[in-house]
Amino acid sequence: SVMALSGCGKEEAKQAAPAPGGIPNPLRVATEGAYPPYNMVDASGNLIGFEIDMMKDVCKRMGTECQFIAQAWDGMIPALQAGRFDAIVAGMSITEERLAAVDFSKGYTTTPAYLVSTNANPLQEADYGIERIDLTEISPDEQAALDKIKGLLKGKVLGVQTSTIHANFADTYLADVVDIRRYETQENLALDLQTGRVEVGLADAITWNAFLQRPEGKDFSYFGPGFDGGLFGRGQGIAIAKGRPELLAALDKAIADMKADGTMKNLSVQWFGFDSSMP
Amino acid sequence: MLDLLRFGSEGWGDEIASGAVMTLLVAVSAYLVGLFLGSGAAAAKLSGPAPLRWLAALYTTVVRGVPALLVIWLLFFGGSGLVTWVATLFGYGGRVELSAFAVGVAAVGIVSGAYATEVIRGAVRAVPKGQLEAARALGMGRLLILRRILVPQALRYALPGLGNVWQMTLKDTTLVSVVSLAELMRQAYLGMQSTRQPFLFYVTAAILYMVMTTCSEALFRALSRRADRGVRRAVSN
Amino acid sequence: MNVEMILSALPTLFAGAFVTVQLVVLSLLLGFALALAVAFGRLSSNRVISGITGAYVFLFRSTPLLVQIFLIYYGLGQFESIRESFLWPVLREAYWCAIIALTLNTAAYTGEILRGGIQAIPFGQIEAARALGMSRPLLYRRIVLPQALRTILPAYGNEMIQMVQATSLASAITLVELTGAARTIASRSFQPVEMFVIAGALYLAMTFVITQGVRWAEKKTATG
Amino acid sequence: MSPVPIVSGSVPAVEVEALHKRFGDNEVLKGVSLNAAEGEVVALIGSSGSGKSTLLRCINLLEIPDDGIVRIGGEQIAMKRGRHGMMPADGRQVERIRQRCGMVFQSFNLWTHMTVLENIIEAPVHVLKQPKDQAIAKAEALLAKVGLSAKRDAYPAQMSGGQQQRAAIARMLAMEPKVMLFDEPTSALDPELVGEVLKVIRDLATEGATMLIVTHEMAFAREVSHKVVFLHQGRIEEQGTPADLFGNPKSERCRQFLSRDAQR
Amino acid sequence: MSPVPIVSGSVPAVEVEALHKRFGDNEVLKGVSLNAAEGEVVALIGSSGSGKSTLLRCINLLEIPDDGIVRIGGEQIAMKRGRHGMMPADGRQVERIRQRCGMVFQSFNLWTHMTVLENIIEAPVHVLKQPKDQAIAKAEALLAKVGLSAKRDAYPAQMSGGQQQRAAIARMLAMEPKVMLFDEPTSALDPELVGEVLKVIRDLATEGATMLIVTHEMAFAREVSHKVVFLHQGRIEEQGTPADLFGNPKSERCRQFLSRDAQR
Ligand SMILES: Nc1ncnc2c1ncn2[C@@H]1O[C@H](COP(=O)(O)OP(=O)(O)OP(=O)(O)O)[C@@H](O)[C@H]1O
Ligand SMILES: Nc1ncnc2c1ncn2[C@@H]1O[C@H](COP(=O)(O)OP(=O)(O)OP(=O)(O)O)[C@@H](O)[C@H]1O
Ligand SMILES: [Mg+2]
Ligand SMILES: [Mg+2]
Repeated sequence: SVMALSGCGKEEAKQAAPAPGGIPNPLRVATEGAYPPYNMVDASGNLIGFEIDMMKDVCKRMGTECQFIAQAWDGMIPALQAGRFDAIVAGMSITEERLAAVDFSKGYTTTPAYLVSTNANPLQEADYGIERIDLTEISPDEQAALDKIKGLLKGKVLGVQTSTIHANFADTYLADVVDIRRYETQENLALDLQTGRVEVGLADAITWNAFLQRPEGKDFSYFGPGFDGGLFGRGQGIAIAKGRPELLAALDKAIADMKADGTMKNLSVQWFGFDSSMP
Repeated sequence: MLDLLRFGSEGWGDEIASGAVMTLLVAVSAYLVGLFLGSGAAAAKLSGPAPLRWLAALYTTVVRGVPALLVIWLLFFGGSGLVTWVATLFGYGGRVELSAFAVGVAAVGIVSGAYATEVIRGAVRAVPKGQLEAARALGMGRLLILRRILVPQALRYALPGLGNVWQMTLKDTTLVSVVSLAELMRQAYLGMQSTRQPFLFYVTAAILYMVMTTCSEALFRALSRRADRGVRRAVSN
Repeated sequence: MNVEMILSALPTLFAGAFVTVQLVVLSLLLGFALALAVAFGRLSSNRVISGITGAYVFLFRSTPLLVQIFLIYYGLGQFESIRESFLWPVLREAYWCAIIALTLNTAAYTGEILRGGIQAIPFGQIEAARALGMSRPLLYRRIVLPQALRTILPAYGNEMIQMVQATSLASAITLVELTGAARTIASRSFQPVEMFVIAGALYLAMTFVITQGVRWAEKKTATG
Repeated sequence: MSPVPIVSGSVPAVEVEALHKRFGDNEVLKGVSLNAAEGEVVALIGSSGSGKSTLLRCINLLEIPDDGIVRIGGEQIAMKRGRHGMMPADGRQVERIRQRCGMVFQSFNLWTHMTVLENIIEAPVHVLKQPKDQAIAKAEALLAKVGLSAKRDAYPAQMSGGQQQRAAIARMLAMEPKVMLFDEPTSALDPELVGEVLKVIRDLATEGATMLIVTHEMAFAREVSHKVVFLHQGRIEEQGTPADLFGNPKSERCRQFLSRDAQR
Repeated sequence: MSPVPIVSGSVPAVEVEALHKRFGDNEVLKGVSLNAAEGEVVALIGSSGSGKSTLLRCINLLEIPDDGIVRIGGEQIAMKRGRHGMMPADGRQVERIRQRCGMVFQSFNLWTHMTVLENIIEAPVHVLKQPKDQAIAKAEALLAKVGLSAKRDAYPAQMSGGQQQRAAIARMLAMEPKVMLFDEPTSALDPELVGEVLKVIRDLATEGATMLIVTHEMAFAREVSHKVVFLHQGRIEEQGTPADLFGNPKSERCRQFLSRDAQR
């Protein structure tokens, strides 16, 4: 994959004619199938994962049928705009950039972002004095911790996954002190942590958990506080083409209901091992 | 670990195999499209009227100039619109959806054709003039000369270059996963992400690609041997 | 379209384009030198040499370039012994890994093209040179290569253009060349379309330079 | 020995009028006019570079003349003004005329990807649509005639110069053209084979074929032709019967050209 | 006219002993032995396919003989047993010998990517390391000698057959070889030019060059050579002075071969 033209072709965003009531039946849902445990494919080629279970429930609540389409990440947003399907459920974070191209439902999951380095790194020993930094409104304590982190990271190489909220965070808060390396996949970032080409990595907790639990990850640990809110604040949502208010409202209602009756939490515990559903 | 590659519902073997078949289908069809386009564009460049020559030059420059992925996207998202528009001209009302396969083949074929154009053009230029003159002097028509003299002789010069284009086409098929075609690389990627066994799946995919290229190399070598009949070589291998 | 934003992005894009040009030029130069060796190796009557070069060509033509870049960048980095060797200062850098991968890749393809061009030279042309007592190196330098280069120009033009495209894969190993720069700005500025249009235009410009160069060379080597 | 008498001379089989041809600045043909009656054998002589090959090539339109008229069997080749000067108006007509008007090249131009036999049957089978076995039978007869039966399945690269030249002659004869253009058909042949070719040409002339033969061998020209044409610097300097032209050349230039030969 | 007297004949300049060469099943040379003294001009005649070109090509190792010995200026070309039969033991030696032993090909083989002048100076400048301007001066003199000054900057594809042949002769002469192999050097030349070439060859012979000339023109062979060799089916059937061989051929086959020529 050479270029990610997400957001391209706004002018061709003519959707298929909306069904009566704005909810198509079946609802064509695109997912990547390669982002466990959010969505993945089992050995017989079936889509499974947290989002698949969640979306089936959402569809049921909306009184329609889900029809899943496995689609590579790169073409998703343009294909949505071209009307090839009605929704994307693919662990897609809600960002300003994407909001310019598509609409998002309310967020359904969120996970804090963490920095990771080798166990032997002096960064592990430092005292940061705080567990979480909420970027929505930064308190003096949080600002102090942030400054301390920037001081310690000065001149180091930081790896992030390209075009993610973590990359945005690094660009916004750390660009002046670190050398940012961008990776296509989280796997590659992990590999370069092992070779030592990057000293520090930044990603979300679910991704790190998967790495730290594997044998290759045994020499690595989190350090410093977790980050959420602000840039990270909106979590993952269902993307739909712009100009479909009925569908958006129905999705939002279904998600809110699932949060309210605990379904979302149960699914999260079942797939992630902890509750990462958004309040 | 190799259990993962079993066929049936427990293993990934059938998925990978179907991906390989899809890759081959797309690659072969696209290559044929490319050869067709390439021959046409090469003919235009070599001896077409000015407008056709310019068109062919535009085609090869632009298509080789932008990333292949972009060509695929343009066709995928613009292609349906275009076909629909053409269909309305002929009085058809509804929206025409192009199949992902057609779009993938067309896109990869268009890219492949742009490269094939140059290979074919160079090969035709390399055929000694006397060989064609002898055919003309016997009253052979353009098509007959093309079929009986020019193509067999140009093949000698074109085969190595066309082999390169085939290799490129085969690898460009990985791009069609963006139009939701489940080709080999995509299936391997899915399997790898879902099982967290990157090594197994990448090696499997690589071996399958190599099997395909080995077979096609053998085919090209056989073609070369046939095309080179009667050639006396000072440099041989 | 935000003109100011685009203007502010231009320096980064041009810096990226400069890296791309470096990658293209360096790997094409090195690759061509290696390709000559590969072509001669393939044509050698020594079975060991032709076998080894044949295997090399097969390996690099039959696997995707991305995989080759990954193997050189991530794969070699896996080995403790390499990380401790004198090679590491070079292999540590994405820049040199990209150049190595691109060079090895283009050398395989170019070697194949060259071999075809060399074999296509009419028998008599080489005999005439032999009969005048030319040594093998002289024969190759003065007769074989000039004639081979003339016939392979279009095919080699293809290869050069593909190298321009291929450099974009270097962004996969964190190198900020033209595509990488465009992506970085795009994800920050929320104006992807403009960025990619500009990047696309720059790529097109490089391709155009190459096609014109090939045309010029073809004209210059035309002989009646 | 002298050439066979001309069988029929009513309509000129080949007519060339005021033919001009230039390559860049170099005007190679400067207004050449020439007739050959049906069954007539015309020998073209002249020094190297005088335009003999170019004249033959213009007659069957392998080279497009810049000006002038060519008629084959009374049929004028229609020309029109094209992108780069003149060009034939009707491609079909040119093909038809070329079928009736065979040529043997100075450099043979046998197709390198075909054996001798394949070279010979190619045009009869694909242009004249003769059945393949019939074409093969005829090709074998022709190969025997030029003494090449043993080389039937050899590729051109495996043959000696003289063998290639004979194969090229056989390839042309297989089309049974009414008009034949020979560009130095005996240059690679030894005296014995020259004699054979001479015999073949005589036979063909008796059967009514018209021939234009470029040659450097004056003895051959004298024996084979009804008319000898001396070309000098793109112009016809002199023409006449062999007896006249060789015996009593009128122009200074022609005398000089022939004197070298007489010395030997 | 008869050839110039041989200047020196002490050491044979070319010696061939029991040369054998086969292509597949076809034995083309069946044990040929041949001597040429320094300054001697040997004409090789024989029918098409008799192995004349192959013999010349074996002498400067363009074709590797299957068996036999070749000595140039007393130096024997060392051979060894290779993967596919015999091969030269020392590439350097072969190169050195080829520099002293020039060849003009039946099909000229001018390099298509160079102009005539470039073709001629190529080997003197790059093989003999002559200064370029000196090589050019000599090339121009040679071009004038063969009447090609006007074609100095033309590419081979833009030249007539005879012009190419003369350029090929000039290319060989520029190397000033001691031994010269000509494969039908006059096939594309008119009588006038044949006379010129004859003159050139005489001059060279006076200067001590040894020449082996394949030719189909008996008159030319008679005038140019000290010795005529008649090759038949891969064997030397007869050799002798021109006067003897042409005047009084001993073998039946040779008589027959020559009779055709005499008839004319
Ligand atoms: N490369 C080759 N492969 C197979 N056979 C060959 C090859 N070269 C020559 N021959 C055969 O060897 C024989 C002798 O060829 P050669 O060229 O020596 O003849 P020649 O005496 O020069 O004849 P000509 O006067 O026609 O040139 C011919 O029968 C020819 O077909
Ligand atoms: N394609 C070409 N481009 C430029 N000049 C050419 C071309 N073909 C021929 N000429 C020139 O035209 C002139 C006549 O050439 P042509 O081949 O007709 O001569 P010719 O009479 O056949 O000579 P020869 O007896 O040597 O074959 C020559 O001076 C030649 O250099
Ligand atoms: Mg001529
Ligand atoms: Mg010969």
